[in-house]
Amino acid sequence: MEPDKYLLTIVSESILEDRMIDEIRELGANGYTVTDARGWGKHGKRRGKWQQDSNIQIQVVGSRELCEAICARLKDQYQADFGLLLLISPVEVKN
Amino acid sequence: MEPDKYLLTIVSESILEDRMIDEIRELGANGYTVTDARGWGKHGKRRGKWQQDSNIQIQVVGSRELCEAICARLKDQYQADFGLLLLISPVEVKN
Amino acid sequence: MEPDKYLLTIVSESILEDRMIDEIRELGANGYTVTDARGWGKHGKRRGKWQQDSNIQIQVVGSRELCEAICARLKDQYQADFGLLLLISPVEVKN
Amino acid sequence: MAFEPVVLFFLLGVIAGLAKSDLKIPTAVYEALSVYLLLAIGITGGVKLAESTLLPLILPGLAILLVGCLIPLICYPVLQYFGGLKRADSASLAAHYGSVSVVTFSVAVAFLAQAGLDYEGHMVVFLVLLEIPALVVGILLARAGMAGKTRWGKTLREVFFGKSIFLLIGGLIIGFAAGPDHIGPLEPLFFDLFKGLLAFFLLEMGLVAAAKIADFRYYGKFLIGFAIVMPVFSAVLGVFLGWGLGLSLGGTLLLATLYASASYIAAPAAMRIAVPEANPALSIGASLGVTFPFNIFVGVPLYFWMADLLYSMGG
Amino acid sequence: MAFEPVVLFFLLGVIAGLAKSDLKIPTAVYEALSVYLLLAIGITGGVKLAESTLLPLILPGLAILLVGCLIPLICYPVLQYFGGLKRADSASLAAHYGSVSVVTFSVAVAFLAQAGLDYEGHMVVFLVLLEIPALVVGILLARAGMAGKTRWGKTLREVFFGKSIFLLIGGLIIGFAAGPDHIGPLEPLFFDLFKGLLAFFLLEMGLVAAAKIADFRYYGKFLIGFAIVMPVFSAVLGVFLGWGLGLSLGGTLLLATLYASASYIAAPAAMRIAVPEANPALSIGASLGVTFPFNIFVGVPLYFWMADLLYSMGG
Amino acid sequence: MAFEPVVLFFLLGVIAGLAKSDLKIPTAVYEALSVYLLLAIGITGGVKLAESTLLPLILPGLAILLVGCLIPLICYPVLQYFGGLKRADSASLAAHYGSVSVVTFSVAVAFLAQAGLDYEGHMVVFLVLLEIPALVVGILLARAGMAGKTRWGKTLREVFFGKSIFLLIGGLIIGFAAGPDHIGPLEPLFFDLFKGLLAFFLLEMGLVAAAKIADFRYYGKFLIGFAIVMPVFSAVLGVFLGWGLGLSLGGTLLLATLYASASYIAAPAAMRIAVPEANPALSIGASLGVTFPFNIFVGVPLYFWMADLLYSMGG
Ligand SMILES: Nc1ncnc2c1ncn2[C@@H]1O[C@H](COP(=O)(O)O)[C@@H](O)[C@H]1O
Ligand SMILES: Nc1ncnc2c1ncn2[C@@H]1O[C@H](COP(=O)(O)O)[C@@H](O)[C@H]1O
Ligand SMILES: Nc1ncnc2c1ncn2[C@@H]1O[C@H](COP(=O)(O)O)[C@@H](O)[C@H]1O
Ligand code: NA
Ligand code: NA
Ligand code: NA
Repeated sequence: MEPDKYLLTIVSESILEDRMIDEIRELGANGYTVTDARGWGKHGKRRGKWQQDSNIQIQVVGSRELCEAICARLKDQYQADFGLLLLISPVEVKN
Repeated sequence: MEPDKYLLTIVSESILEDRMIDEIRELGANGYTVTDARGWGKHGKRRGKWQQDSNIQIQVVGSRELCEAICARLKDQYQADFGLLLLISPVEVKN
Repeated sequence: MEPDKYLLTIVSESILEDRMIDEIRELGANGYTVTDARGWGKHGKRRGKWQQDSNIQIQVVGSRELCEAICARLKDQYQADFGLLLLISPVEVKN
Repeated sequence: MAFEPVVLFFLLGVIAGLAKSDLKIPTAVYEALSVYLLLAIGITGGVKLAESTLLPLILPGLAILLVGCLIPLICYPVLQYFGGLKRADSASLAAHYGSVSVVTFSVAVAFLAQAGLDYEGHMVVFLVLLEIPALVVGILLARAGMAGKTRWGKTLREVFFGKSIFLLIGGLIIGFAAGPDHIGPLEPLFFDLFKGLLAFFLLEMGLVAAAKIADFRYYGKFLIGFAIVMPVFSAVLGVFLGWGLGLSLGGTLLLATLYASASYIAAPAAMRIAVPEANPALSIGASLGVTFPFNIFVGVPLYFWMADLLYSMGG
Repeated sequence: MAFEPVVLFFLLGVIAGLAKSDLKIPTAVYEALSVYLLLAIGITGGVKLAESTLLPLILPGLAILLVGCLIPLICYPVLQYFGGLKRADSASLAAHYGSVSVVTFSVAVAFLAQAGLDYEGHMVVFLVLLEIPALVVGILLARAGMAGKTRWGKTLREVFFGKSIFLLIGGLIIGFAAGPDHIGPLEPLFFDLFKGLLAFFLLEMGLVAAAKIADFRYYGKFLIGFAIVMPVFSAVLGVFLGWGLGLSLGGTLLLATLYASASYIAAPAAMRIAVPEANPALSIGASLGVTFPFNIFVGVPLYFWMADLLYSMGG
Repeated sequence: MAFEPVVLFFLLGVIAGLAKSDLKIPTAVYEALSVYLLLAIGITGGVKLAESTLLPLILPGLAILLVGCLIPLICYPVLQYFGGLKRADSASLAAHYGSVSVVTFSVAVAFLAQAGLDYEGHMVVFLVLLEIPALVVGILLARAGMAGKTRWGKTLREVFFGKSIFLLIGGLIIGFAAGPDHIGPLEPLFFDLFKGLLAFFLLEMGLVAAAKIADFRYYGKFLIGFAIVMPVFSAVLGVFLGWGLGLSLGGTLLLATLYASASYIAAPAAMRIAVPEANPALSIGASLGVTFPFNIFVGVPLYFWMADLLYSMGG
């Protein structure tokens, strides 16, 4: 029951999965969860039909600083050329 | 870092994916994310074995008004005959 | 538009799906949603390649008490031997 | 009588499902196999059609369609007045039982192959044709006398471009265009593997059906009775019509099976769109949980026995 | 010596995995293929059984099972006292090494086909039977002297209705029921494609195993040694037993391979339920990351060489 | 002229996609089939290679590669100066059109089989070799005169361990190692089913391509023209080169098809990593939405007609 944890939700392109995860671990996260997704945004429709055309959703639970640091890094690296959505919301971790 | 954004989470039946997305775009969303799901609720167990029996989870990030408008529309259109769950929570968009 | 609902998000091992769902229903939830996931945490990397190595994410919307009761039960039953993450956050249910 | 091992795979799946085995066939494989079966049936029929003449089929075809429209019209009042079901549910069930099941048809085809009997290639054309009128009749029944909010456009597109009809017709055309001369390289996949992949598919269907079979006590006696008696009644119509039209014994079995079978792919999808207020659990439960197993284990041999009897008496 | 190209597919998968290639075989296909392999092995065995008499198999069967129970009983003290592993981990590993690997068995079957040797059909029955006692022994070892919270009910259901045993037994029964007479239409899928689909599956297994192979330095020297020496030791038992029981050379190779192989489907699933406090990374790492590759590349040819030697010496 | 029914499956998929049918082929199956096709093409080539001598291939091989490097160098200025495209987009498109499409190649192979013509086994080697230089040229074009932040390491690994090249090379080696003697048991899967599974894959490709074809008005006239004229131009190069090098008529058709085809698996993946600022919708749209359908319906027969003409005149 730690206080002040945040949930960072990243939606981006499937081909970036391994790279993003390396960066997330590098920045000190102690866990992450990935699910497959599809969607539509500024970079057009991503139908999820094949890897080139699919999204992933990565969730990381951690401190405010960690979440901000990950956002800053991913924004800097990928925002210009890849589909990207970054969301933060507070959560209670119960274990 | 826009203020006052909300995350709308819709859980409903897979066959409605295309229809709901048309309505969400019509109401002015500028993006959405879909994942496949299964579940159980008032309309019985949906095992995710085939399309008829699967759920989808649609997430839309937008203003309060947009989220409320989508909820109102979907509730009106599908609540009576289809499995439906509509959730809203505040989020910070970091990009 | 009921007040004071909470979203409980559980991330754990796929082989526990049926068992956890039985317990969740037993404790009085009136619905749940499951999606497939992969991830990494204290129990190592779970690549999602086969059932033994996959995670699931279970979401339950309900009262504070229900969410706490489910957390307590699952923590007691599975925390020691299985990968487990339990998160609670407030949501507005719109239908 | 011919013993057809493929049905054992269905049984295996049902047992696994009821015993809560961790055996799972991924959805993706289930869907790919259903695409395969529809295409294979269509192609087989198309190749057979390319070898036959179409003109003399028009009149018998009309008769077959007419009886096909009759079946939902008989189901509907039975369900509504004897079963006490709601209008929408009666109409939806009528559409399911008027429509046909491709897998049941495939089991009958396998049964004929095992028994060494041939059949008319254009039976596959009827498989396609019979899917449609029953759905239309069902929707009309549900909508009759209601504020006309039927989404006919969407519904008809759902029917014709729904994967069942679309793949059957597409397969028919491809098979017809290729004909026996060019189909050769496609044979290993679409002909030789048919039985094996049907067996695999039946295993999956068993897993899916297990859940419906388990819910069985909730259906009520009337619905269970309907799901067994109606197919037999429809099969009797089919046996007499096939015999009257001078079909081969194999063709008559297939016609009886078509009438007797209930849809659980095309009809649920179309009805969910066109008659959303009908409860899908009811119609899928009856057609997949009761009628399908009944047909493959008891129905097909029974209809064969009936047809054989009539042919040996009347023939 | 027979060269079996299917193992190259495993190598290809391992290389792709280690090189972090974007090659991915979807989980759904992996699972469907494992269902296929289990069914195909079962059906093949069942058809062979239908051609043989069962009664004279009971005594040799008992001997084979007895030695099968012995193996985990030998593993356990070795792991606990020499390896210094915890009770639960020792018991879980003992169960993995006492149990068997269907894919290793399949590679040995492919090896025999390549070498042009036949084998006794009932070896598949032993494949099924040998899965079970080792798991039970493993659970008993883990629970001995503990507050008895063993979920035997759940565990036994997990074992018998776990997909491995369930599909093997189901396949055996279907193959037996169909017999050589009715199996014909299923042959293209379950017999002709077996080697090719095994190759495809090995490609996927290589991808999965790569991760375990990469973790290999964390296992410690003892565990790696165990994962290589134990199979060879078990294979020696198998070679002598097979020879003593008068099995054919092919049958003896299969028996040796069964003893030498370690489970990575049935055992992990059962142990996770019955002995959850055991670390699954340890046992899957050893069985999939070390023993499986060792067996298919070195073991099977080695065991064949040993058996051949004994048969040519011993007459 | 040979009529090849497999292309009808592509058409069926496109129609389903445009009509928004609920027909879906699961991603998992799509990916598994693409692995299968790459492996099967590789293995077939490897077996053919095992029967031929490699040395005399070096010089013609170099010529084929040289022309392969030329194609993106021609595309780039055309796209940049006539089309007014950005540097990155021009380079990425050049790489796509210099690289090759395995499925287009497969359709040409199927076309030859239908026409009863043989071809040189080492064409598959060129299929592999031609994938690479175009990608490298494309990256160099994009990066020329820029602050050198090219991730060559990552990109080359992406290319060589990207699944296309990796599986083709892996298949080549396995086919070569097994040779005609040991390939037998793999034939039912990798040879006999090839046409059927290609048909199935084309159905899926049609569904995927439909979305790109629908976006077609947004591409602009220039890009559409380029996507049709460029392949024909490249094919002419291929026809003359093949004829000049003394290839068989079948081999020349395959060479022309290789040059004419545009990548939509390997190139998009590599370009997304190496030149992320290029818009992937543009290059996939052109190659999958225009060039691919053009090639399989019009191109392959056209190139064959051109080659045949040259051979009958020049030969
Ligand atoms: N407003 C939004 N709501 C939900 N998901 C979004 C939204 N915008 C973008 N996304 C997701 O993020 C991915 C990349 O976004 P973009 O960079 O805008 O193309 C999209 O493919 C969607 O899956
Ligand atoms: N209390 C709940 N918590 C989480 N998910 C729910 C809940 N109720 C319903 N759902 C999801 O929403 C779908 C449709 O709900 P219903 O209309 O209640 O059948 C279900 O299949 C579940 O996936
Ligand atoms: N900090 C985290 N952020 C997001 N997901 C996590 C985190 N920690 C654990 N998880 C997820 O929970 C699963 C089990 O966690 P663990 O028990 O720590 O191994 C992991 O496989 C992840 O999918
Ligand atoms: Na019917
Ligand atoms: Na063993
Ligand atoms: Na090219």
